[in-house]
Formats: sequence, C-alpha cells, structure tokens
Amino acid sequence: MTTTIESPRAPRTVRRGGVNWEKWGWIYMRVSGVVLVVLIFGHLFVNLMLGDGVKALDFAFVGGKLSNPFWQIWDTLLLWLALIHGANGMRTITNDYAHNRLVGVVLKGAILAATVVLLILGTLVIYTFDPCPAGSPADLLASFCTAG
Amino acid sequence: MASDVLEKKGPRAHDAVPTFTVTMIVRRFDPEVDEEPRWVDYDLEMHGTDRVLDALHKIKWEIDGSLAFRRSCAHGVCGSDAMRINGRNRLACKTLLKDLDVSQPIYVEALKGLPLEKDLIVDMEPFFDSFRDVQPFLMASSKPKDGKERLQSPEERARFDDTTKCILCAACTSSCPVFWTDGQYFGPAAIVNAHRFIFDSRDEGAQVRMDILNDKEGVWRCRTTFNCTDACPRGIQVTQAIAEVKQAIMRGKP
Amino acid sequence: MPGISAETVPSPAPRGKYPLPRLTKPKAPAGTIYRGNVGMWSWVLHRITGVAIFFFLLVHILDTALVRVSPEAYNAVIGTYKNPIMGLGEVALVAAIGLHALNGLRIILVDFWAWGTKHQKLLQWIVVILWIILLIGFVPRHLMNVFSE
Amino acid sequence: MSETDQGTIVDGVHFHKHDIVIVGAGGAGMRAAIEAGPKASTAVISKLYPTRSHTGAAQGGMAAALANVEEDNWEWHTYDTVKGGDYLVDQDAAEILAKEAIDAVIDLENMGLPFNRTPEGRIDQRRFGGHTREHGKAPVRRACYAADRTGHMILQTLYQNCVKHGINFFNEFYVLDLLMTEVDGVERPAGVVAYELATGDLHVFQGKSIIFATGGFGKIYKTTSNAHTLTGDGVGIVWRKGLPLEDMEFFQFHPTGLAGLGILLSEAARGEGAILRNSEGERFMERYAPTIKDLAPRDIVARSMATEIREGRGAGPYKDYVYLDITHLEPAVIDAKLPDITEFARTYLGVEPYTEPVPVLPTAHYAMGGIPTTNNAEVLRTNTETVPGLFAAGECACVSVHGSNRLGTNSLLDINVFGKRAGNNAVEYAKSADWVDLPDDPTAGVRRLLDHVRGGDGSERIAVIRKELQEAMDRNAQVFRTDESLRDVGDLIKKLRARYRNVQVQDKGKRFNTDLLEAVELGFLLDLAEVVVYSARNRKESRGAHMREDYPKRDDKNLMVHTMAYLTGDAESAQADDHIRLDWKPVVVTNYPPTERKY
Ligand SMILES: Cc1cc2nc3c(=O)[nH]c(=O)nc-3n(C[C@H](O)[C@H](O)[C@H](O)COP(=O)(O)OP(=O)(O)OC[C@H]3O[C@@H](n4cnc5c(N)ncnc54)[C@H](O)[C@@H]3O)c2cc1C
Ligand code: HEM
Ligand code: SF4
Ligand code: F3S
Ligand code: FES
Repeated sequence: MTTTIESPRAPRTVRRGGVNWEKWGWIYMRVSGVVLVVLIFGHLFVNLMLGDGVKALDFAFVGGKLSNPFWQIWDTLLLWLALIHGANGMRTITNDYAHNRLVGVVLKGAILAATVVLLILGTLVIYTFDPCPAGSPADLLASFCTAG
Repeated sequence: MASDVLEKKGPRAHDAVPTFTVTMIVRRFDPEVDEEPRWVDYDLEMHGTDRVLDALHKIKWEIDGSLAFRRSCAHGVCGSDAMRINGRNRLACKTLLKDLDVSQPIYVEALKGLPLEKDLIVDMEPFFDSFRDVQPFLMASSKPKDGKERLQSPEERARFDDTTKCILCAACTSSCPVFWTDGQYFGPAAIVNAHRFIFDSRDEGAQVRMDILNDKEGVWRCRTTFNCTDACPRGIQVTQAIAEVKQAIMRGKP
Repeated sequence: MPGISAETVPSPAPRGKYPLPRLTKPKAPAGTIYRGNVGMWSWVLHRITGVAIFFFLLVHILDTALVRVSPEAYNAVIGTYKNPIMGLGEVALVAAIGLHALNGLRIILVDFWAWGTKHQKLLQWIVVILWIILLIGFVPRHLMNVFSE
Repeated sequence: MSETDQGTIVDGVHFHKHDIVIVGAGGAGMRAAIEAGPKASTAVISKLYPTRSHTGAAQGGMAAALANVEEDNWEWHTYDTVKGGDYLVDQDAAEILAKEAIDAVIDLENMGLPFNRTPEGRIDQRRFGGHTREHGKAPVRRACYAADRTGHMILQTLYQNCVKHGINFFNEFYVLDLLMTEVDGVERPAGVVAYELATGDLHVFQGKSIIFATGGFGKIYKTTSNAHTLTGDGVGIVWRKGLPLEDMEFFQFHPTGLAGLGILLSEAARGEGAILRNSEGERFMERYAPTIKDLAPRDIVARSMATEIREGRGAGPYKDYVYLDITHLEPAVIDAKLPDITEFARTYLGVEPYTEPVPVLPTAHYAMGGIPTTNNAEVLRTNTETVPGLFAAGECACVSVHGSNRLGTNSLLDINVFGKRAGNNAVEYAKSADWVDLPDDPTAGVRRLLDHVRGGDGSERIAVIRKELQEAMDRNAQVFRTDESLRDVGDLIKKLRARYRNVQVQDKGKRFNTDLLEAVELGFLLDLAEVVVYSARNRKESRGAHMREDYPKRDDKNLMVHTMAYLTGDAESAQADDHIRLDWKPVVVTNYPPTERKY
C-alpha cells in the first residue's frame, strides 16, 4: 500500500454538478462510525462475552434475541450502518486503486449489488423471522416456544 | 594583502568538525540511455556541517557532472530541492548529514508520484496545475476608497499565517499515500494554498475555492496520514490546515 | 459575495490534458519504501482491517440468514464458529474490529478537534494502549470459552 | 515546458512571437509582467520556476514612508537613500523611488500580500539600517514587512497575481543571447534565444519590447547570501553585446551572514534590537556610528566588523567572526518577528539564538551596479542614448538609486517601482513600435557559445575554476581592496579565462543538462568578475561599499561620477585593458550636495 506509481498523469475526471457524495460519504463514515462503536461492541459483548460466550451461540439464542423488538432494532441498525459504512469504504478504496475505468465500474457495481442484496436479505430475516418454526425439534428452539 | 584577516584564514567552523566518509546511494535515471533507474554508490569525504546538498554538489562537481538535480537558494527557502532522503521527503539543503546515521549509506532518490524526468528531477507541472486550480490569489472586488491598504487586524492576519509560509516544494504532496494511488488528488500543497486565502479576512472568493475542493479529488480524499505535516520543511501544520478547510466546507463558510 | 464567482476569474486550464508520459515508465529497481509517519501505517492497517471486516460481514449476514432456512442448518454452520481454529479467527476478528474502531475514533477526533491534530502522535499511542486493554479483557475469556469442555 | 505552446518549429528551433518578452521571473520580472500581461501579448522566460527566484530569500522588509507608526515622509526617505549611497545616487531617481514606494506597497497589499499589521489594522513598519527621520536625527520605522519573509511573500503574491492574469511562463528556459538587428543605422533588439532545460531545444522569442530582470551575480564570490543560480547571465549577455555596465565596482557586503556559510541573517534583527558584539562583549558599533549604532548602513557596519576582527577583537577560536546578539529579546518577539533567521542559526550552526549569540561575518550580498537604465527603465547604450525597446529592472539594472551602497529594504522597493515602470513603458513602446526583423540564423550565437564550452579538450573542471575565482574574489575584492589585491585577482581571472576554454562538460545529453549550463554560467561569472575588478581598480577613492585602503578618502572632485564599462575589441583577448574601456557618467544631483557621511 506504500508503493508508488511513477506517472500519475491519468486524466482527472471532470468535477462539479449533482449531489456531493464525497462530502456526505465522509460525514456518514464518521457519524456511522461513532454509532457503530456502540452497536458492534454491544453485539460482540452479548454474543461472545456474556454467559458461555461463543459456545452459547445457537438457533435458540438467536431466536431469543430476535423475538425481542429491542434487539430487532439494534440488529437492523447494525446491519444497515455497518454494511453501508463498509460498502462506502470499499468504494473509496476502489476509487484509489482501480485506475482502469471499466474495472472501477465493475468493482463498484459488485459492491453495490452485494450491499443491496444483503441489506434486503438481512432486513427480511430480522423481521420475518419465526423463532418457533413448526415441526422443529423443541430442543433446538428457544425455551419460550414450548412454554407458549 | 588587503583583507586577508577576513578571508585568508576563512571562517573556521569547518576545521573544528572532523571529516568523515559517507556512502551516498543515488537513484539515477538518464532518460536518453536508461531503460530503468539504477542505484549508484558514491563514497564521499564530508564535514560535520555539510548538508545532503553539499554531498550532491560534491558528486556533481568532483565525480560525475551529469548528475542532475535542482537547487537554488541552498538554505531552505526556494523549494527547489525536495527529494526522498532515506525514505523521507526532505529538502537536500536543509538536511544535515550529521543528523542522518552516516554509518549507514544514505539513500537519495527523486520525489515519487510525479513523473521522473532525470536523476533527481521530476516533472513539477502536475503539481503546479493543482496549485493553480485552487485559484490561489486574492479575490476582492472593491479597492479601499482612500487608496490605501485594506485594514486587517493582527488577529485576522494571524489566522492564516501558517499557510502563507508555503514554498511550493511538493514535499508534502509527494509524501501523501493517497496522492501516490493515482495522482489525481489535489494534494496537501494545493489545499494549504487554498487555506491561505479561504481564511484571509480580505478575501471574498472562499466559496469558489471551497466548491473546488469539495470534490471527488478534493479535501475528502485526505485520510489524515500526517505524512505531509511530517515532510513539510517549513513546519506548516498541513493536516491541521486540511482539517480546517474540511470544516469550513461543512459549515459552508470559513 | 459581491461580484465574485467562479466565472469572473479565469477558469483554470481543463483537466486531463496531461499527455501520456514521454518515457516508458521506469521499472526496477524500485525506490525505497516511504518511512512514513505512524499516521501512515495506522492508515494502512485501517484499510486492511476495514476490508477484512467488510468481507466478514458479508459472510456473517449470509450465515445468520440461515435462521430463516431451518434451525438445523443454522446450528450446523454456527457450530463451526465454535471449533478452536475458528476461535482464533474470532480473536483476529475482534482484534481487527477493535483496532479499526479505536483508530476510527482517533481519526474522528483529529478531524473535528484541533487539539487532536496537534497531539496526533499521543492519540496514536492511546489507541494502541486501549486496544491492548481491550484484547486483555477479551482474549483470555474468549479462549477459555472456546477451549472449555 | 510550462503553460504555453511549443511555438512554430523550423529546423528544430522553436519560434515564438510576443509583443513583450520578459527575461527573469523574480520580483522585478513578475511585477513587470503584471503590468504588461493584461495589456499586450507577454511571455516571461525564466531559468527557474518563478517561485524559486531569489527574491523569495529576502527577509527584512520593503521601505516606504507610509507613516503608519510614526511621522515620516518620502523626502526623508530620498535623503536617506542618497546619503546611504554615499552621494553616488542619481537623486532624481531616488526621488521617484521614495515617492512611488508608497503606491508600490499599497499595490502589493491590494494584490493580497499579507503584511504584518498594527493594532489599528494598518501595515506595520520596523526600523532598518540607514533609514532615519529628519535627515539623520534618529532611526525611523519605515520598512513594511511580513515577519522575516517579506521577499517570500512578495514573490508568492506576484506569482499568484500572474496566475490570476494567466501570464505565459516559460519555466526552466535559459536565455543565452539577445538578438540585435540594425534598423536605420541603430542596433535594436529583435528578441532573445533560450535553451530549454528539459529538452535541450533552442527557442527564439521575437519581441517588440524586451525586459531583462535576471537578478544579481553574487556567485562571483564564495561567501555570499546569493543563490547558486545568481550567476549574472542577463548582465553578462548585455555586456557581450557591447552595451555598457555601470558602477560594477560597488558590491555590497551584508554584515550579518552566518559565519562560514554566508546565509543571511536579516538586518531586521538589528531593526528589532539585535546588537553586534566583539569578543569582549563590547557593542563596538557605538564607536563607529554613535548616533544610529548597529543600524548604520551596511558598508559602514561591514567595515567596522572587519576592523574589529583585524585588530584582534574577533570572537571564536580563531578570532575571526563577531557576534550578533538577540538574547535580550523576548522569545515571543523573536518567534513573531524573526522566526526564519533564528531557525537558520539553529539548523545550520546549531546555535540557539534565544540564549546564545550567533557568529556572523560579512557576506557578499547585492550588486549595486549593472545594466544602466533611465528612470523609465530603458537601457542606455551611452551616457545619454537609449536602446529603443530594451528595458532592464531589478538587481541586474543600475538606475542608479543605490549609488555606491544600497540601503536595506530599498531593493525590494526597487524591483517593484522599476519593475512596474519597465512593464508599463514596455507596453507603451510596443504599441507604437514595429517588429524588428530577426537576424539570419538567429541561433548561431548560442550554438557557437554552446560549442565553445563543449569544444575544449576537457582538461579543466567547472567547479575548480569557479572555486578558484570565488575564493580569490573573497580574498582580494571584498570589503577592503588595494591596487595590489585587485591586480592579483585580475591576473588570476586572466588565467582562469584561458583555462575556461578547455572546460570539461561531462554530461553529453540533451535532457536536463545542468552540467552544460553550469559551464555557460561560469563564463558569465568570469566576464563579470573581470569587469568588477577592472572597474574597482580604476576607482581610486573609497566610497560606500568600495573601500580602497590605498585611497581611504572619498574624492568628490574627480570621482563623483558613475563608472561606465564597455566591452570593446576582442573579448577573448587576455589583457582586460585590451577589451574593456571605461568611461564616466555624471551623477544627477538635485537637492543634496555631497557632504561628509557621518552617522
Ligand atoms: C538573502 C537576501 C535577503 C535580502 N533581503 C532584502 C530585504 O530585506 N529587503 C530588500 O529590499 N532587499 C533584500 N534583498 C535584495 C533583493 O531581494 C534582491 O535584490 C531582489 O529580490 C532581486 O530581484 P530581481 O527580480 O531583480 O531578481 P531575482 O529575484 O533574483 O530573479 C532573477 C530571475 O531571473 C531569472 N534568470 C536569471 N538568469 C536567467 C537566464 N539566463 N534566463 C532566464 N531567466 C534567468 C531567474 O530565473 C529569476 O527568475 C535580499 C537579498 C538576499 C540575497
Ligand atoms: C466499530 C466502529 C467503526 C468505526 C468507529 C469506524 C470508523 C471508520 C472511519 C472514521 C472511517 C473513515 C476513515 C477515513 O476516512 O480515513 C472508516 C473507514 C472504513 N471502514 Fe470503518 N468503522 C467502524 C466499523 C467498520 C465496519 C464494521 C466495517 C466493515 C463493514 C468497516 C469498514 C470500513 C472500510 C472498508 C473503510 C474504508 C477504509 C479506507 O478508506 O481506507 N468499518 N471507518
Ligand atoms: S506545504 Fe510545506 S511541504 Fe507542502 S509544498 Fe508547501 S512548503 Fe512544501
Ligand atoms: S499525507 Fe495525505 S492523507 Fe492527508 S494528512 Fe497529508 S494529505
Ligand atoms: S535549494 Fe532552495 S530550498 Fe533547497
């Protein structure tokens, strides 16, 4: 990453006009970054540190969390903020290193596609999730499934 | 003889300091011959008060006259001789040999990120183009009525003092890892010179420059790596200046 | 802004006029590696960790989505997170996120606070120290969890 | 190559045509360009990127009787200039300088120059050597300044305004010849020939008006505040064309160069209260100039320092320098007003000026002499006739506003006042003048020059000849001179000129051949040193910067005249007498008849 190019005289693209994505992107990285610190460390703490840590992770655990609206909102925010933050970061990096226009467009297209698909998928999962799917062995489910 | 008291003995600063041998390894490139740059070693006898520029002169004047580099003032005010010395951008005339580890060879090469022309000379035009693009001149529509100077308080003057010191040596811009990636970034020097006017109380063109820098290749590309601040031979707080311009753009006014 | 606009001053020469370099791009030997400021190296790390986290996140969303497929499927996949090799991977992940996050906060401080710019080297050290503390808090406990039983 | 086109190419030579061609992009050249650029097609040719010019090294300030901080007027300024120059100043010119100073400073401020300010928001002013109130009563605050980077700010501001006006620059183009064509029996300038450093190509610039603003030639000396690039090319070119040079024997030695290095510590230090001390810690200037002490003009201070050292009161292990002491100033004041020069002391001598006195020695600084011009910057061919269409301004010119010794801060003023005049007059001239035809084969002269330096047997190294010249000039043509010392160095120059014919140019390439250009520059240095020494030997009196120990008195009866040196006969001939002819030009005296110069 500290290598240098000898002749950077590729034409600079024309500026101005349209929404200024650079500025808003820059601000977004910082705002989302601050919020993400809380969200990510909260997420990691609950999942990896409390109780038995990673050993406690299973369907039941997730089911328990995702049936709680608090965690639903938490995870939604985490999903959107982190994914867009990461995608925007990847876009910046692509801009830096993809000197070939076509390569740049393709890479950024891929980042965008992946992000959109995963945002939709993730959101759907969080909100259409059924913690007690019928026909599943009860020992895999959260305790409240059997209780009700 | 007339004034031999003054000159015969000459100033003796040099006698007091012992000489030592130093190896300079210079990355040379002759566009008319070489396919690619090559590193060339020179063993030189130097004095303790000598600078890297003196060593380069010694090579040019006593060993190989074809070594090409720029220099003029020889004391760090004209900005001609920025180059990469031991992996860092420095002015050759401001870098004393004794401040480097002379038991090791000293590596000298041209600035990176600007097209290499010959030996230590790079093409400065892309650099000056970025400078010119930020419209680095006072924009003030009205002349003071009394035919005198515009008023400016010492505090207002102090606001942009740091960035008036720039000598356009390009040490900062060519030390910036973001600039190396594709060379399209305006670079710290251009932003420093925009800062000098954006925060000048007499200037009315701040918005124009902020618009120019609020751009894909503008201030937002700075990733605060501080290489520029570290490289600046004039001690300008370059990263700070960039941060101030970013904030001015966010606020919409200086 | 009376009478001053981008139009009233001579417009700069158009961009993109640089001809291709006159010379063939010089190849080896390469120059020295820039002995940059700590800021440069932390930027390199920030980039690397950012990319790493991004790819992890892609995978992580996909595996979490398995909860919509069936509890068995989810548990099967999540089970792999619990083996010791993945446990070490999780340490790396948390270390990366920790570094990225702390360094991110440093960048934000530098961006918005003049004091931060002036004392950026101090801030760098604070980041390193906080990062070590974070790891001391996390790693032993996590490894105990991973290697228990 | 810079912002401009390649011109029309004929047989590998590029041809350009501009109404006004300015050679040199220092303060004087760019000030002229700002006047000329918007009114006529203008090209500025410079061997350096404009911002590398040595104007940027100027530190202390620029004089103008603004009276912002205390009572002052331009008449006092005129008087000080005349007296400072030991009455060899043309007084009508000095009056123009002092009067137009005020507008010159205001112009710069309006262009954006960030001067230091008074609490009221006006341009601040400081004291400087030789600038007094009421004809010598006490020092006055007349120097407008921006910390100790006034020249830097002037150079940057002028360049910024050139960018604003879209001036055509040809950067790293070395002008090596002035083309003259005879029109109706008069030689008139048709253009210049330049060597493009990047490619080795030759360019012919045809112009109606041609302005030389190529700066000084301090590199004839070893210990100098001047840049490596100040080799007097412009003055040398004009000299080789047979045009006269004026007052070349007067070279200023600035009292406070860093000992051993020559890097300048501005007089502004003394303006802010610094004191010169000898080894005993004595403020010796009290003895030499009781009224204004350390703020006496430079020639007097430099001589006093040299005298102290000769009489054994020098400091250091070899008793060969004196001290500049600012330890009594507040560090905050030093940081605000003298940041750069204190940094120089730290970087290059390892001395901490807050607490230690700084070793200093006189350093070759400024050429009072040069290309003679009228008050309108027109170049003179004789005492009275001008060369139509040829102008000169800045340090390369001699108007003469500095006489035999320039006052500090008057040069930054000179480049602005006369740079502006040159620009305006060049435009006026170009409006009515016709194009002068280029001579046949316009580049022949330059090709001959280049072949000459490349053609020898290569047994002599450029650096060796240059070093011998510089050391001899330091030894024999510095602060004190005698007939004997000047004869010595004159003889040496003769030998060096012969050896120069076999100079070795190792770089055989076309691109960025700085070796070749150093050889060419050395040729100019040798020519100019010869004129300096020859003129000095013939001025048998002591006046201003020219101190003859064998003639310690000023001789107003016989020598209140400018020296005019002409190249005649065969320039290659060995004896200076064979090719230099001296003549005299009267000094213009208006209000101030010469009197004894005491401070
Ligand atoms: C260290 C120092 C401090 C000083 N401080 C002060 C001060 O405080 N106050 C003051 O009034 N004066 C001061 N002076 C004096 C003053 O700065 C100079 O006399 C003045 O700046 C000269 O300006 P110039 O435009 O004539 O020449 P320069 O600025 O020297 O410019 C010369 C130009 O000519 C060009 N050139 C030369 N040869 C050629 C060629 N062959 N072809 C093409 N271009 C060529 C160069 O590229 C350059 O652009 C100081 C001088 C020095 C050295
Ligand atoms: C934990 C809290 C986080 C904080 C405080 C944070 C902060 C930041 C900041 C401030 C930047 C901008 C850096 C700059 O402009 O110089 C950034 C860049 C980036 N972030 Fe984060 N981030 C966090 C989490 C994440 C996550 C979860 C991802 C992955 C999905 C991620 C991926 C990236 C990427 C790829 C970049 C671009 C790096 C670059 O341009 O060099 N970050 N981060
Ligand atoms: S900001 Fe500093 S490093 Fe950059 S060009 Fe100006 S003086 Fe050189
Ligand atoms: S080195 Fe480059 S990234 Fe910013 S802090 Fe300086 S401009
Ligand atoms: S030679 Fe002028 S800055 Fe180094």
